[in-house]
Amino acid sequence: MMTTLEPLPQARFQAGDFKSDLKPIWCPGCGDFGVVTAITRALAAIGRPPHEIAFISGIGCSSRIPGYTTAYGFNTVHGRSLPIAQGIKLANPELLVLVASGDGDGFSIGGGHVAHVIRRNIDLTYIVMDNQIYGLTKGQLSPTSQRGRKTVTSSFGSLEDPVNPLLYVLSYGASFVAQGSPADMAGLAKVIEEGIRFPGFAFINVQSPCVTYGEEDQQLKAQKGKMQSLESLGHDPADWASASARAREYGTKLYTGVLYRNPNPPRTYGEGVSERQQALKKQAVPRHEILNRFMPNT
Amino acid sequence: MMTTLEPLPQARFQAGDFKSDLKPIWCPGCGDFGVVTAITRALAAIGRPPHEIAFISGIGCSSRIPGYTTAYGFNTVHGRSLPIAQGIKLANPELLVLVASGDGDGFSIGGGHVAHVIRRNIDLTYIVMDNQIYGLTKGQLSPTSQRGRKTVTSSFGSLEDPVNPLLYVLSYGASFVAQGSPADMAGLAKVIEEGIRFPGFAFINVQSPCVTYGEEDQQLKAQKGKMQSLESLGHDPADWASASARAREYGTKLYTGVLYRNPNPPRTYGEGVSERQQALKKQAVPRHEILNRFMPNT
Amino acid sequence: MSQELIIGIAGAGGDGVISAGESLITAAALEGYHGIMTKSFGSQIRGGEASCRLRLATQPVLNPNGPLDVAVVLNWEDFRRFGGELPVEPATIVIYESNTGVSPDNLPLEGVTPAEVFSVPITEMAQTHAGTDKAKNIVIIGLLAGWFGIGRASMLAGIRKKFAKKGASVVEGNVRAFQAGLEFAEAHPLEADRKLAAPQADRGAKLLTDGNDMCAAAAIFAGCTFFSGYPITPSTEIMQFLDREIWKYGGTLLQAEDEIAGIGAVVGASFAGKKAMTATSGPGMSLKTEMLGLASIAELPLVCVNVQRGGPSTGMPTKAEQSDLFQAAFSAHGDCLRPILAPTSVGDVFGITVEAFNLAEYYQTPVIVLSDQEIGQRKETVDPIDTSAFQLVERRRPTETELAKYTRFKLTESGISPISHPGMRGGNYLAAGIEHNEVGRPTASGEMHARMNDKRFRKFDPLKNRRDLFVVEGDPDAPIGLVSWGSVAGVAREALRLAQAEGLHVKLLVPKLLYPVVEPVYQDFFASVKRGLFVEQSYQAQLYRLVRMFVDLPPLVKPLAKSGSNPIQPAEVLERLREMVVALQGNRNHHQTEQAAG
Amino acid sequence: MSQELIIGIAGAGGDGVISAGESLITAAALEGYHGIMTKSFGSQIRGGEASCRLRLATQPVLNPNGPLDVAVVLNWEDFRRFGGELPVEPATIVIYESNTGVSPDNLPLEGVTPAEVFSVPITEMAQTHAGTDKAKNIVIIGLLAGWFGIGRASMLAGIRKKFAKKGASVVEGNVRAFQAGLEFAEAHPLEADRKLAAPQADRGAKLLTDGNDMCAAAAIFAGCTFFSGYPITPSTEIMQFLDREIWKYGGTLLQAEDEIAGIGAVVGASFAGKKAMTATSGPGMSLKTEMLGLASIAELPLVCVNVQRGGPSTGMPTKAEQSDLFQAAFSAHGDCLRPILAPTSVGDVFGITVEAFNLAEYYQTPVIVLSDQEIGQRKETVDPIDTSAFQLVERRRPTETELAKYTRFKLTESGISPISHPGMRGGNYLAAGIEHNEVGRPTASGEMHARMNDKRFRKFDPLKNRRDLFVVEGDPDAPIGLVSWGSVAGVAREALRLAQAEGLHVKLLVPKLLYPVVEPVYQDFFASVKRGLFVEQSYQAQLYRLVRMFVDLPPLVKPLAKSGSNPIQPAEVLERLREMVVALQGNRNHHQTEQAAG
Ligand SMILES: Cc1ncc(C[n+]2csc(CCOP(=O)(O)OP(=O)(O)O)c2C)c(N)n1
Ligand SMILES: Cc1ncc(C[n+]2csc(CCOP(=O)(O)OP(=O)(O)O)c2C)c(N)n1
Ligand code: SF4
Ligand code: SF4
Ligand SMILES: [Mg+2]
Ligand SMILES: [Mg+2]
Repeated sequence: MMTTLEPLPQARFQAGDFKSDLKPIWCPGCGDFGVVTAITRALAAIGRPPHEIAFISGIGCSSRIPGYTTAYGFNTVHGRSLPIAQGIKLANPELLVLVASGDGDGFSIGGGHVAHVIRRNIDLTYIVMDNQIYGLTKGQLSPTSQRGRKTVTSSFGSLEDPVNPLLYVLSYGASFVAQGSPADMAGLAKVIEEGIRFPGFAFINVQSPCVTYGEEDQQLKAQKGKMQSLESLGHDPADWASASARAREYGTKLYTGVLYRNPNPPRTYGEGVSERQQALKKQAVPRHEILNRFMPNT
Repeated sequence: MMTTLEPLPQARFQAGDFKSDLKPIWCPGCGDFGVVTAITRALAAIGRPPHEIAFISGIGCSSRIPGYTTAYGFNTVHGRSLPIAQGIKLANPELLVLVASGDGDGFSIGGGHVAHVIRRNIDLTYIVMDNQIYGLTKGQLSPTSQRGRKTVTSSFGSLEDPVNPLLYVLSYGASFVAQGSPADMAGLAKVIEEGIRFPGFAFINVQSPCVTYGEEDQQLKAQKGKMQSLESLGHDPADWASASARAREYGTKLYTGVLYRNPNPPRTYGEGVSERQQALKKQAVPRHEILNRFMPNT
Repeated sequence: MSQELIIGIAGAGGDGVISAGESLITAAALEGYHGIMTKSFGSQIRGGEASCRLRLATQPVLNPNGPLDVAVVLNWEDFRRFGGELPVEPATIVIYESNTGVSPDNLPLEGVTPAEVFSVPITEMAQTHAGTDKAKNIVIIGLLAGWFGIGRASMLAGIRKKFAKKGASVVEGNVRAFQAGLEFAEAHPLEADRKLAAPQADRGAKLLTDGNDMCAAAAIFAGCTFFSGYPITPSTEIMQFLDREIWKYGGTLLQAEDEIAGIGAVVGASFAGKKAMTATSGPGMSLKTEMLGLASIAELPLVCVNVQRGGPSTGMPTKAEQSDLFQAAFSAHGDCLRPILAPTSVGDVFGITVEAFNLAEYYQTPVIVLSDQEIGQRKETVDPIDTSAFQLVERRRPTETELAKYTRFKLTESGISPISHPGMRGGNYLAAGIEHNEVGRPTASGEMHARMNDKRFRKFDPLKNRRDLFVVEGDPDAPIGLVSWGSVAGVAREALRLAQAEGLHVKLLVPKLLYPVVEPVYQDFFASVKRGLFVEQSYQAQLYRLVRMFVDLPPLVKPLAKSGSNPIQPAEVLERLREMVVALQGNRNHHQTEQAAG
Repeated sequence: MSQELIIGIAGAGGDGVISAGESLITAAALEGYHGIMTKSFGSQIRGGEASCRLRLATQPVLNPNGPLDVAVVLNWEDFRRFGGELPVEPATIVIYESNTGVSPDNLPLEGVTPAEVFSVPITEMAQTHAGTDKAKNIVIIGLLAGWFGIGRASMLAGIRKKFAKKGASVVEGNVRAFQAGLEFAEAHPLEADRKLAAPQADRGAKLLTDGNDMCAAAAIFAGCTFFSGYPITPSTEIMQFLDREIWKYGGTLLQAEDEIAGIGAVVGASFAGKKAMTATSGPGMSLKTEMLGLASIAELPLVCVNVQRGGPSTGMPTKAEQSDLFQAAFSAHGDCLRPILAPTSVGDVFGITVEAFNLAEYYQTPVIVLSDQEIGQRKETVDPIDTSAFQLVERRRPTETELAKYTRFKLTESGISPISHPGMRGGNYLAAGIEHNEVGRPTASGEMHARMNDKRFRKFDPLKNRRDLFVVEGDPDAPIGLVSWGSVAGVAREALRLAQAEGLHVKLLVPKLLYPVVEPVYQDFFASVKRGLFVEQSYQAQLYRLVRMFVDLPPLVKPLAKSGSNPIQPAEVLERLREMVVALQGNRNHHQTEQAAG
């Protein structure tokens, strides 16, 4: 079981090294094209070879992304990318583990897992392509669709408030929270790179338009007009309260950049594990003697 | 299918009218005894007869509560009380629907449902008995157990931060959020009553000690020393930001009373439904003519 | 004149292929033809290849498959992508877009020379007459109306109606495009007359819909007032239809956060006394497992529709398969039984769905309806249904006397107990997933558990008499028997017809109630049978195995089973039937020889 | 002298009943006796009634049940709550706490007069000698040591060790209490000598543990380095044991937020190249369904243990049942096959768990281990296991050459393909729940789907040769055959011994590999069989039905199946065997008569 985990000597990567030759089957103009580009750029900057990267997703248009990269990919089942990714990271902490999801995959069916990977602070980079719609299944209501929105499953308008991904993850205690859009490719690649470099769980919400079922004001062009860079606003990413106040504007404002970066992030689960493994190693009896545990004891 | 949903004429109830003759099998001294008492008191004050109340729970020591009342009870499966309760409320909006859960039932396995009933603003009263432990299964780590806590499944200490139920539900947009403890019976009965009267989803976190697997500082006696009534602190329940700041102190401070009450709660899902039903009623073809929909149309 | 016409049309996503097919089948339905139309797409959401196939006939159409009488090719690359789904044979007439630049005597069709070939400047005609590429589909229906005589008048009326909102000039442009198609066809007559014969005179216009919409409509008819589910291909249209309709009937729909919550809300609505339904496909079924068990032990009625697709796991979401039968019967832990029904056609979906509600309410149980992608999404003509022939069943509610001392899980002789619901005074009880005694209180008594298990199984005994949920066709004494279910039953029926036409002595059993296995029906059916086949679209031959659990089948009854997305052809079944006949005759001769020698 | 002793002790939660039982079985194990101890509690978490039963013997103990030789009653109300679990018979010796105020000749035991009755002032003796009520259990073990001759020396040593930390005076008090018990027994000798005979000389001390701990230890032995699960009775102890141990081996444990996440993390760890396991019980299994399907199509090894309890739904969490077999085989949608193994005793759990890892890794598949509440939680003596006799299997990793052009799902002859994992250069591939081609890319080709289904089934063919996973006992030519599995197999084996002792001509088949059904084993076994019984603890006789799917059983082979928590007794099986013998003889006579007449 030979594994090569150190960066290859002198290896310098181009974004193209991370793009596979599988042709995307997204609709022409889909925002996800930009997201895969931004991810491959970020990976090139990071410099880890593709085989040391595990790229996990659920099911959805967005979840096709791993197949378009050269990393080890796992296109799992709908809503369960995080539990699986967490198993991978804990089983082999040396890997760089990326997770891709959609608004439905991540915050509807998969919503129950988010809080828990975050409070464990598993060192994953979690990229959600938020297009406010179910793309793959052809246009149903998504948890980030606005109240009142009409879709094929809300013919008379949605009766519920949308999920607020940014506010949720902040409340779960995420230490790195950012937002980007393929309308600003450089900025998107940069927050993804920062997220990967962040030692602990990193969340990146990407406003990735669905050109087929999305609404006009969610398309790249409209986004370009709306986007506000947090940096340019003088936002202090170390300030949780102000991050939370801005997060509450999700749906009305479109901030890009790093919303929150915890200056004192809690220990990751992985750190705890390896410390414990070290501390207890000496106590191990050989595996084949484990049954001695059951010798009755006077 | 005769249903009697109006309050019975002149009916005046005592707490005892809501207590069933099934003997609780909780450990002597368990906090949940106080919770069932507080609930029955609140129900007596509300004045709806038991048969108009549906009391739903999952699985856990706490989830045994419905069986100890005279309401229609449904002790469902672990973690799924909210989806089921929501089906009941939407199917018959006239019912008073209470939901009981534990910290594990509600925020571990059931955690994925909370955000969604809240953003739909389903008119339920959700009471979580938070004892920071898995009682029924005999003392495993719970999502509200403190980091470092040793239990039978965390022999060397928990490696993860706890869930923050108060902050989570605030971020989900809950319009009524309160906390209580059986150490303050009157206060607990009062917030439950307020929660029931609140027109929309109401969340009540109850610090209900587990005397068998709980820690010393979570017992009623310790709580009595720690409890701080929000009212006495001059807390303004209409102020989301201050509610959220206090919620962040969960685990270190023990506030009781109403933490947040939205002065402008969003419309409930049920309101949206009945408005829609009214508006569309006229368009209904008789059920037996529904197939005419499929007459091909030139 | 033909009694039947199979048309395949393929092109790129924007070519209007599907819309052409829909115009055709609508016209056919209006004129009283029978027909089935299936669609197929590439894996792209938009802009990939698209195709449809229509089978129109004067007699009921049992199965959408078969070689094409007509192939309409807008683009050769896209057409060829559909491979075996659009099979061109020597008898096929090929119509293709001239601008593909292919010469009629050098078509890119491996080794087949079609009967006739027409190169038609479809795009050019659309532009000339309607001023837009978008009218290509109109030109196509004009061509087909001209050559095959389907629905000229109704298609014209359809065009007028469809474009009315866009103004007179658009309408007229499209009418001209249609006429141009017609005239082209008239100017280039077919060598042999392949026009569809007139529809059977006694039948009027037919309904036209797909299995998913039919299922939703049946739910409305059955009195369903609560639906909750989560989108998943190929079942989502059921929720979409209900979202447009259910509110009108005082009902409620909830798009849940996942399949667990979806069926959870349905369990809740049922507890609250309402008829409730959810619908999903394989992966969703796998998530609903725990709730199905809860509904079984709490004895709560509900209908759960599974529009099957290829599995396991995410599998093949847009392809039909019959591989979720084992799961439908056995997914939940513990001993429990829930009835499983399967429709065999779009029309059948109506009765089966209504029956599912009836069984659910009567037996206080979840009922699974196993539809599949093909039935769910194919458009099919349906003879008008007399809804007054259907009875609706309500759950057994407690009487006033019973409420005086209410016993929710009373161990009655039938196993069916009175069921109250919140709001009913005196009916208060504790429902639970925990084993309980007669009044619903938790119990750890092994004896009570045994009695309750027994009750929960015994109550289904009357299902053993439901012969009406089985179709037997062919010669009752035949020594050769076919069994088939769901959409594939149509293939088996077609094979039966072909075999009968050849004078073969065969019969067919189509169970619509798949589980519990009704032993007597199979025993009777197999009494005369020496050889037979279970024809199914699953690797494991799931119905064959399921029936074996309860019925001793004759040793030479075997499965003819294939993984999904590999359509079983009637011809293939026929071939096997012929082999069996030969084998049987061989045996008989052999016997006779032996006897003669003995 | 006896070869066997069955002891039942019951009292209130704080009475030390369990701890008395544990001291006894520990002493017995140390001295080389065989034994099984089961515990039972009321539904309260604390303060309810508690009981234990011990069966100690010089020969292997196959089953914990049977009428009591000794009943120790601390409190009549609590004792009676256990009803049939602690059956007093005329041969039973009853020892009870004097302060219950009951007179020895008027015991509250309906209609039974026990062989001997001793009223013992247990509490008083504890107080007098140890100064505390808490020493009641020490008095009890003293009494039992005295009357039945079990482990005097080792019990004394145990007491000294247990109380060492509490100081000399506590130790001495307890030693005095033990002596007092001993002396009371010596002062009141039994009428008949019921002392346990000496253990078999050639056997030394035995291991002592329960099935859950054994399973966890076996996982460590097998090289498991990742566990994730969610607490659920009666399986949680597996996670609890691993939480104490796995880190020492560089492993990781994660208490997940639910069962889906638990198996999800395991799927992830397996993808990452590690041996990984999860454990749960019925409701948890129902939630793991979708992930099991994913692991099957992505061909990822993992072990999933189900410690079965009474179902359906929440059912009876603390009672054993064998009703999750159907689910284990068929819960996931689509066509897929995953092996199912079932241990028959605590000792057996070791080999079965190791085998589960081996099959998982070899066949790249999820493997289900079906344990049950009884095996999982009963304490049992186990003969020392020679771990060097076990081989450990690793998954088939790609060679350097294969990595040069890596084909993850290569359609090899065996169906087994090389599997890489992240970190392995050149092994990069896309795993998916979607149907895929050989390199792992999504496909919608029906042909590829058929080939992949075939590969995923075919690869298990070698399992058909695993006769070592079946135990056949008794006369190979017997016309009467029993089949049984899991914990109930012990009952069947005991019945077989009894039948053989009566000279009945019977045999027994115990499959430990339940699925896939290994047809040849059953065919061989049933070749000589005219009548037979499947002995199982489920309402539906799930193994019987499962086997029928694949094997033509002789018509007179039937199930003897009961819902959980209704223990099947060896005597009952024996009775049925006798009936079958009579029926067969009747038949034979009948035949002979006929022939004579013919
Ligand atoms: C268990 C399960 N339920 C439902 C589905 C169907 N499904 C696939 S993707 C999807 C949602 C897609 O929306 P989103 O996650 O927002 O991704 P997008 O396609 O918009 O990128 C659904 C409902 C499934 N595959 N599995
Ligand atoms: C699907 C499923 N998983 C696990 C369990 C086992 N289980 C029952 S209650 C419980 C947790 C109890 O903890 P909590 O919800 O905090 O309630 P408490 O007993 O502390 O009141 C667990 C894990 C179950 N019954 N069903
Ligand atoms: S449907 Fe929307 S999200 Fe999916 S590929 Fe097309 S544009 Fe992208
Ligand atoms: S275990 Fe804890 S929560 Fe459960 S009944 Fe006992 S004290 Fe209460
Ligand atoms: Mg989306
Ligand atoms: Mg708890």
